[in-house]
Amino acid sequence: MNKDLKNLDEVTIRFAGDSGDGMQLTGMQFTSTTALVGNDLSTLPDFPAEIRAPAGTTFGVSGFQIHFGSTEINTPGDMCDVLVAMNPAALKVNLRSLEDGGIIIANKDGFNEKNLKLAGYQSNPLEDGSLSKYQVHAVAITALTHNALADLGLSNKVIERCKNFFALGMMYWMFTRPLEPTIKWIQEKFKKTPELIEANTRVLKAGYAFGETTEIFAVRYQVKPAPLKPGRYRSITGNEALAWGLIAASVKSGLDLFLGSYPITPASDILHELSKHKNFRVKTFQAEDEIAGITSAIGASYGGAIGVTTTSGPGMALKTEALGLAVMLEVPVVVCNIQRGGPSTGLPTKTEQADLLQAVYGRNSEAPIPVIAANTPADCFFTAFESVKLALKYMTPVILLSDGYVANGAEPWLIPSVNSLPDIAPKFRTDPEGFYPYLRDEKTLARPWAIPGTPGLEHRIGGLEKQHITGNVSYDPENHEFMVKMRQAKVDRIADDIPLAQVEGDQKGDLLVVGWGGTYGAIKTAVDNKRREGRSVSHLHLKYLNPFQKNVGEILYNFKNILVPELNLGQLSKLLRAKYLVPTITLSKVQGLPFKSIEIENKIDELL
Amino acid sequence: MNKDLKNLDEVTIRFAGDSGDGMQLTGMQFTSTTALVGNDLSTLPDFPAEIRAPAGTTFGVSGFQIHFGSTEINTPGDMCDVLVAMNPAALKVNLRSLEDGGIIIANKDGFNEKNLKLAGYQSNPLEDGSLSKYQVHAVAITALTHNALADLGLSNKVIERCKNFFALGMMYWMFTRPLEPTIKWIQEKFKKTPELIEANTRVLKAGYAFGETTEIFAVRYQVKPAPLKPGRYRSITGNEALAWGLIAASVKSGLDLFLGSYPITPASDILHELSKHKNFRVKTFQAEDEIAGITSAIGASYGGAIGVTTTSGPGMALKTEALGLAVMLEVPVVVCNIQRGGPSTGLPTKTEQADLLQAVYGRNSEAPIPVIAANTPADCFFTAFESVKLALKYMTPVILLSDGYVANGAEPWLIPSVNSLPDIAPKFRTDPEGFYPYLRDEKTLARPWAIPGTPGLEHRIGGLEKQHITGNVSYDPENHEFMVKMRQAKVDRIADDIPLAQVEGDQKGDLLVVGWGGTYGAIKTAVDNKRREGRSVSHLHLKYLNPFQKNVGEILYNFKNILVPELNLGQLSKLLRAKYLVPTITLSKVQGLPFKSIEIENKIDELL
Amino acid sequence: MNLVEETLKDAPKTPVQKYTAKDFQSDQDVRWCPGCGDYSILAQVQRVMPDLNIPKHNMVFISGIGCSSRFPYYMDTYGFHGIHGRAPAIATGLKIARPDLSVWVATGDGDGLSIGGNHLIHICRRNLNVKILLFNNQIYGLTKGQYSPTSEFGKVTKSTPYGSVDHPFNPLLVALGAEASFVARTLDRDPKHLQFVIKRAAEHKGTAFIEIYQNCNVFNDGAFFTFTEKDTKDDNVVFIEHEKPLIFGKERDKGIRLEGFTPSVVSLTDGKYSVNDLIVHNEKDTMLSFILARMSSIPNLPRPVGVVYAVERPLYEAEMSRQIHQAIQKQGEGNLEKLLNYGETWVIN
Amino acid sequence: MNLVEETLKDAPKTPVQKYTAKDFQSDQDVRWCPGCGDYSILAQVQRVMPDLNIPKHNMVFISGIGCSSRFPYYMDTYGFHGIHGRAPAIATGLKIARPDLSVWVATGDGDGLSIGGNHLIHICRRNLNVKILLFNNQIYGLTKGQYSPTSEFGKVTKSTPYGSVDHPFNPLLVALGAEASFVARTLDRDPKHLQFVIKRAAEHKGTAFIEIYQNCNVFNDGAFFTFTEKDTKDDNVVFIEHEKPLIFGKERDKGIRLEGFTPSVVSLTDGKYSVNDLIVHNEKDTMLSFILARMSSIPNLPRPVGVVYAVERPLYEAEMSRQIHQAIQKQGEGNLEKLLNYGETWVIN
Ligand SMILES: Cc1ncc(C[n+]2csc(CCOP(=O)(O)OP(=O)(O)O)c2C)c(N)n1
Ligand SMILES: Cc1ncc(C[n+]2csc(CCOP(=O)(O)OP(=O)(O)O)c2C)c(N)n1
Ligand code: SF4
Ligand code: SF4
Ligand SMILES: [Mg+2]
Ligand SMILES: [Mg+2]
Repeated sequence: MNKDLKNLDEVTIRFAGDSGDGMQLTGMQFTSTTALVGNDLSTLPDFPAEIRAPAGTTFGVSGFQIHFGSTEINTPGDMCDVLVAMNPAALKVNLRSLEDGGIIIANKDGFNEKNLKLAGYQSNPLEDGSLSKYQVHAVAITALTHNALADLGLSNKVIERCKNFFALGMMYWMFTRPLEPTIKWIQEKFKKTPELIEANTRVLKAGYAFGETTEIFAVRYQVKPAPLKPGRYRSITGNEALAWGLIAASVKSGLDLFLGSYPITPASDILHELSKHKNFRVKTFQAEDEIAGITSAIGASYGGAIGVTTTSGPGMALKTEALGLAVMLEVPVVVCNIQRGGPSTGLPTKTEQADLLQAVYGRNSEAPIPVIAANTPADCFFTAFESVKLALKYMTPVILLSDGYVANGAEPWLIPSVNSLPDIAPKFRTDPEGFYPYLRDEKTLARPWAIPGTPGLEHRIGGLEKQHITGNVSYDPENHEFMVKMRQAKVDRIADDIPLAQVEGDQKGDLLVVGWGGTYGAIKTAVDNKRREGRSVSHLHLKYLNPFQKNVGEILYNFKNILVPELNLGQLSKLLRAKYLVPTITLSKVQGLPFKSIEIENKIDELL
Repeated sequence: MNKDLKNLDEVTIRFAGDSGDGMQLTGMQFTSTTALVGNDLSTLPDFPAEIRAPAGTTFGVSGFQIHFGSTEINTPGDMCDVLVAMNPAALKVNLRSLEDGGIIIANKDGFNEKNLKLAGYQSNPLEDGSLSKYQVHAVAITALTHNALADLGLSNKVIERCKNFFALGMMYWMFTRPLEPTIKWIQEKFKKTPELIEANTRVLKAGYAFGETTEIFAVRYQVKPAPLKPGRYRSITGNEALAWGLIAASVKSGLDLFLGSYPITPASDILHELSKHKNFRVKTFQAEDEIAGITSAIGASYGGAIGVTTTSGPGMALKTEALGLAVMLEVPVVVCNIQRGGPSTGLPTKTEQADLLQAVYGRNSEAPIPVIAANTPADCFFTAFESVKLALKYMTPVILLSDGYVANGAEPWLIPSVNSLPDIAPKFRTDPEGFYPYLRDEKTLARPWAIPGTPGLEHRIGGLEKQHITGNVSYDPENHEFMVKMRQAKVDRIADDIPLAQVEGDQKGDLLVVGWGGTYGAIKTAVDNKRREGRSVSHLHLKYLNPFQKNVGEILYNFKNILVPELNLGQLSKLLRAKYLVPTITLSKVQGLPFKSIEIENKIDELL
Repeated sequence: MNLVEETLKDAPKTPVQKYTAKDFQSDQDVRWCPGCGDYSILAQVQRVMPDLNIPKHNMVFISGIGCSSRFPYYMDTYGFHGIHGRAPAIATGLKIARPDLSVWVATGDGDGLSIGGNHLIHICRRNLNVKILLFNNQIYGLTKGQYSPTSEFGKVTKSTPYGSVDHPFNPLLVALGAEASFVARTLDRDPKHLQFVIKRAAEHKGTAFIEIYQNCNVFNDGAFFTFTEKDTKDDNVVFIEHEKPLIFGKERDKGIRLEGFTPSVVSLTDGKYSVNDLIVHNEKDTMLSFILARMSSIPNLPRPVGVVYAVERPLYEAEMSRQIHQAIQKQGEGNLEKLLNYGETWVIN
Repeated sequence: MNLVEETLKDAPKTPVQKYTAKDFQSDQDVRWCPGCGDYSILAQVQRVMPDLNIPKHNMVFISGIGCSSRFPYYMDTYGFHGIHGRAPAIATGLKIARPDLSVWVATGDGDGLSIGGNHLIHICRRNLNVKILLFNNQIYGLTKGQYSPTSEFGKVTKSTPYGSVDHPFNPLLVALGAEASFVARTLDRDPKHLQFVIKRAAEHKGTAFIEIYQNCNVFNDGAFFTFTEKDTKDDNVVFIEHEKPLIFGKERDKGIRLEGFTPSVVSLTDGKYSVNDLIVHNEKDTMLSFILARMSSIPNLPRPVGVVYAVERPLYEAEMSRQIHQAIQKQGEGNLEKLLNYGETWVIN
């Protein structure tokens, strides 16, 4: 059959089904193949909060969204063009993120009475006309899978488990992607069970053939490769990138990496990832709680390792006291907070950006800590690397802010060459001559790192206020004030060291959209779109939240209005207002979800 | 002998000696007597950090300062007029707080070689002329005490312990105070050891007689009673007042008071005080740590008690996670943070005001909590009472900020009549009809308090985000945003309920000095002085830090300049700037010490 | 009388009507993985509750965080889903404030023994009348499969791809080391025994610590099957009962005998030993409780299941109430006017 | 070789010259109250250190907060005054990162058993090679006199004017419940014994937990005088030694005998019992260690002092290093280039 081949610039697809339906895997296969054909892309998995919710219920729906295109792609997409729904619950939960006129590919067999009821449908939406504003393709995926495998003598359970590959096959056909990468993957994955290689490959091909031969799909789409920078790419999630950034800093600095951590969603994957890399001498310590997580990291840093701790929400709260200790001790520890919905236990699997003020201010007394944030999944690599670099150079704890969206999202990443990574050159103090534990480097104000084991440098440090230079306990009033200001000055001084902030777009204008962290893609997309429409709007994305880069104030004063979209009630806004006394307009969203760029565009329209 | 009698408006005296010299007791006796003769006054004890430092060393010096007068007294005094120094270390440590021309009364016998060396004196300052700018009276206090008791057959150790009463007797003479109150106190205190009654009384009288008869003091001073509001007064420290304020709220509300606390300086005395009052049904639980302190208080509140926890510095940091839980649960708990010098363990016995931003912002995610601060020792009573009131009315945790200076300081307090205290009328929900755990009161937005034990109201709450009204766990995006805003709105709404902020001085002008908490007295004194000089300066003291009172912005806009003196690096400033976009000038002091009013006056001079 | 007493004065102190298990089912959908051992524990607790003669409005279930800690949502009593590890501290506050309530804690091996270990040992030592159900599945379930402080040495999990190097806690020993007054072990898959132990705990006056072996079929399936499944259970579990000898085996043909302090398995059929040679369980014997608890760490011994230890000692909250009562008796009910005017005061006219 | 190894490669692994106690005195003024038991503990530690054959640059003392936790300031080694209760966790991180160091923890009954109880039991179970000196003065010294988790029931303190209602911990039992591999008790006022026990702990491979009875002469004076003062000590302390019978008494005329599991005092002179009837101490006997630890809770028994328990089991940090070593052997030293390019990649031209 000859079908229409339409060219598209970009498409967003969402695979959705029961937790057990393999939607994450399906999505990831589609992603790999899409990357291989050269599209730019961005993905977002969407897990249910429950481990294994009963099959068929709405709260057990697992989704995976991929946005890909022949142009630059910065977000996983606001709305999808295609929704693959393996059962009624998946349809119900995801319908609201489908564009009007979008395509629904539904597994007709999943829409039985039981599942309809579980999803809360009174009648079958595939039949009752309620989906008339979409292009609905009801395919008997289960039955077709059974057909394809009829002669293999497999159990029903095994057959059922293959049906996601049928859906994947159809999508490969629809978007003209090759099957080979996935077939290769299947061969690798199931190399110990040849019958599964056969089964999954057959089903994948069956799905593809189904698109090719049946009448129901009239059109086929093509998405040309994107003009990406040449080089070797890989797909990487935020948490992986973060873990690898830490490893890279360890390799570059010659210091061992020590992770003291207590599992917590969505940070646990960093612990999991790092615990795999023992041949990098990475030591991962699953502590009894978050306090032991950070204090063990402090102990390790004190001993000459890169001490790191990773956490989220309630776990970050528990580290408050120890952060103060790290400030007083001036030891290099990196604290990675993968933010999630709160307050309290909140929405453990959802994203949020509401720990910024806590990071900057949330300790007893004056306890300044540098804070830097990751903008995108791949950017976590750089951010982790940079955090270690700053921590070592300034002998200070550093807070790295990521979030659930960045952590679990994935994007293609132009693999950096190891040589291109900046050097990190820590030095331990060894000379006893003139050694004082709090005698500072003139430029960085960092104190010397004198690790146990060094002859002649025996000294004592602790959480009590210490005398300038000697580090001895001191209750002297003037010394205290001096040291409080010194610690602040040391952190402030980082502003001299980091690159200036860069505006994307014009340097002056009517509106500046200022963001930080994981909203990068949505803001960039929105601003780019509006600029294409000729609006006077620019984008400033702040990676450094404490201290701010030196030219931030200057930039802000160059714009008539300042819009700050945040996944909180306006925290960056508060910091900017307090520091620069500029009026800001907050666009706030606190739904456990990332911004859609359209939401930002709408706000821009409103303001311009 | 007939001596000059000079009238004074106000005097500041400091008693200083070794930790074992009984200086606190001496100071407190002088305070009681001074209160009884009708002066207004303010006091400040100054403990060493060590429990018992070796005798004679500078870090073991214990001091007690009292400022009293015939006019309104708001601080313990910037500089002293009289310094009683029992040994060289006491002189050394305290000399810098003595006015030029001030009086030194030194125990000559304490200035022996050993003590001089311990204090780091090369020669005896009483003899080497180095004190020439002061009026030095070197009195052989030890010897005179021995003389007075020669015939009683007491041990040397006991005799030595009486010498502080000699000094007290001299001061009573010098400032024309009666001996009777102290004699009565001695009789009560030592009723089981008549020989000590005799000894201490004799020595006290001997000191008085010494002033009367010897030649060395030429002048005697009189400080007339202050025009205080009529009524019954007592002296009260901040921590006592805080404890009693909580008890008063318990009595008024009919709810039992539960304190879950872990000892920490300078908050422990609240635990000590409350544990005495079992006949008020106060239950004090010394928890295993600060986390158990607050979570037990939350448990008690959940059960229908007034749950309170008290802490400082590192302890406050540890409560961060549980505060978030309290926000989510919307249970009334009062968290009293008696701030001390930090960061980390910092300066445990010193004062600071640097936990404000932590109180307002220091939690993961959006977790708004009302914050109120105590201005003076006696004001702790009202502040504690008010905290409970707000917590119960709005079903919310409340953070009460006090500090080491306010906590340990004392002032005369016009004892309120119990009837004059505002009513607190909590109600437990009992009607199962239409009950939902998160169905809110329209006015306060408070949810119902449905305590276990109530038939038909069985329900479940927790730290996960909850559905509006039902309180069931909800991951719904819109609901989450709604609830985040609801929790914020509830706290914001308190602004409608609390009295408007009052400016002391003119409502408009060149300079407004804005303070909060324990700087009240110093700022008031400074502003009053400057106003007396005709300067256009007013004083706004903020008791409510979150939310701000409704008219704060309006007030700020009425002044050309805003000066914010704080014992931190400018925390209230940051809040005011972020909220009202007004430029502020920070006067910062971070020395573990309260402001002197002169420091504020100097700054005012600089600005006007 | 305070406002709480006032408000609740007419509330029934015993159930008005006879409850059934169903009365203890809340309206919330139970959301554990299908097949999870937690379901059985929930069912047994709901079945036992009617026998306790406590009105459900006087019952409170408190938990931390974890799959197991979702427990309170499913009980139609008062329920409090706390924060990770802190349930014993929350329970302590509640129980001190409200000794009239029946307070239960549901916790996991991570919640109770990792982050919450300190609160657990402190509540045990203080002996508040609180019942603690520790769901031990030797894994972190809710966070999707990291090892826990009860996971065996060498365990491969998400966070220990090379095997854990942690020596695990023996939960019974931890509780005994903290001098808990009631210590027991039971099995998710033995409904009768589970019910029995829960009832015993409820009757106990003091902190009752129950370790429940619980299968996490998703992340640690079969961890306890040796002890819970039909074909292996009889030979690998010894059910201990007060004043009864320690006999086990499919044919009840084996027993536990002490040599010095060392327990060993003996056959009752080879003529060497008889029932009289076996350990006779005594719940009140502190030292025996340690021996029984230690048995889990010794290879080739059956796992003791049942009430290991049960003695009475003063209740924390009762002692505190006693002090208050005595203070009131001695000094009279607190009088605020008097308090404010206590000690030195003076009058300005 | 990492940068630490590189930097320290020439540092002596054994002392270059023979140390004396004085070499371990730092330049800081010791600021405990005159008469405090902490002075003796400090002196004995300083006296023992030269015998350990460890260069002082390889020694680290870590503490929490409390009078006792000031200890590190006074040792001329590396010292780390941490935060309240967390010393074992800090030590764990340091020891994992740097197994080459000799790591010591100084803690108090409040620091180690109240706020820090959880870290304490976790380090014991994990068995890191860290030495823990717990200064038990049964009071909070630094905060000026509140009761602690080891204070006796009924104790009147600042926070318990009516007497405490807390049942105290038995520190040895807590450590044993957590399966510490070395558990001992000694006395501030018995310098020789204190030195002996510290040396034994230093030699032990694994977490060594030492409870030291310490007099706080300001807030809890004489708490242990029965066990430390000349006239009462002999009759109230039994010094236990490996493979020796438990004999005590001024005339060494009394001993401890077991009846079942119950220890009791017997006379060696009334003809009823002889040395052969007494418990013979065995440091490796787990059950005996519980019996000895429990003795402090039984009235009329002498207090056992000495090494209660000492067995070897795998070291946490050694196991972790082994895994790393094996991984490197198997997979080669980590190669960053390879890692970044691992798995699926694609090239855009
Ligand atoms: C302070 C904090 N740290 C970590 C977490 C993440 N977390 C939730 S449950 C859990 C462990 C659960 O294990 P367990 O108590 O054994 O319960 P299970 O799920 O196995 O029943 C962890 C680490 C959290 N919610 N809060
Ligand atoms: C987080 C925190 N909570 C409380 C304190 C206050 N504090 C300091 S030491 C101490 C207890 C000390 O008792 P212990 O460990 O027995 O030491 P000791 O002084 O008796 O030697 C407390 C509660 C603190 N510094 N930090
Ligand atoms: S993850 Fe395990 S413990 Fe949790 S609900 Fe599922 S089966 Fe049960
Ligand atoms: S308070 Fe007690 S423990 Fe602390 S230094 Fe003084 S005597 Fe020693
Ligand atoms: Mg578990
Ligand atoms: Mg102590």
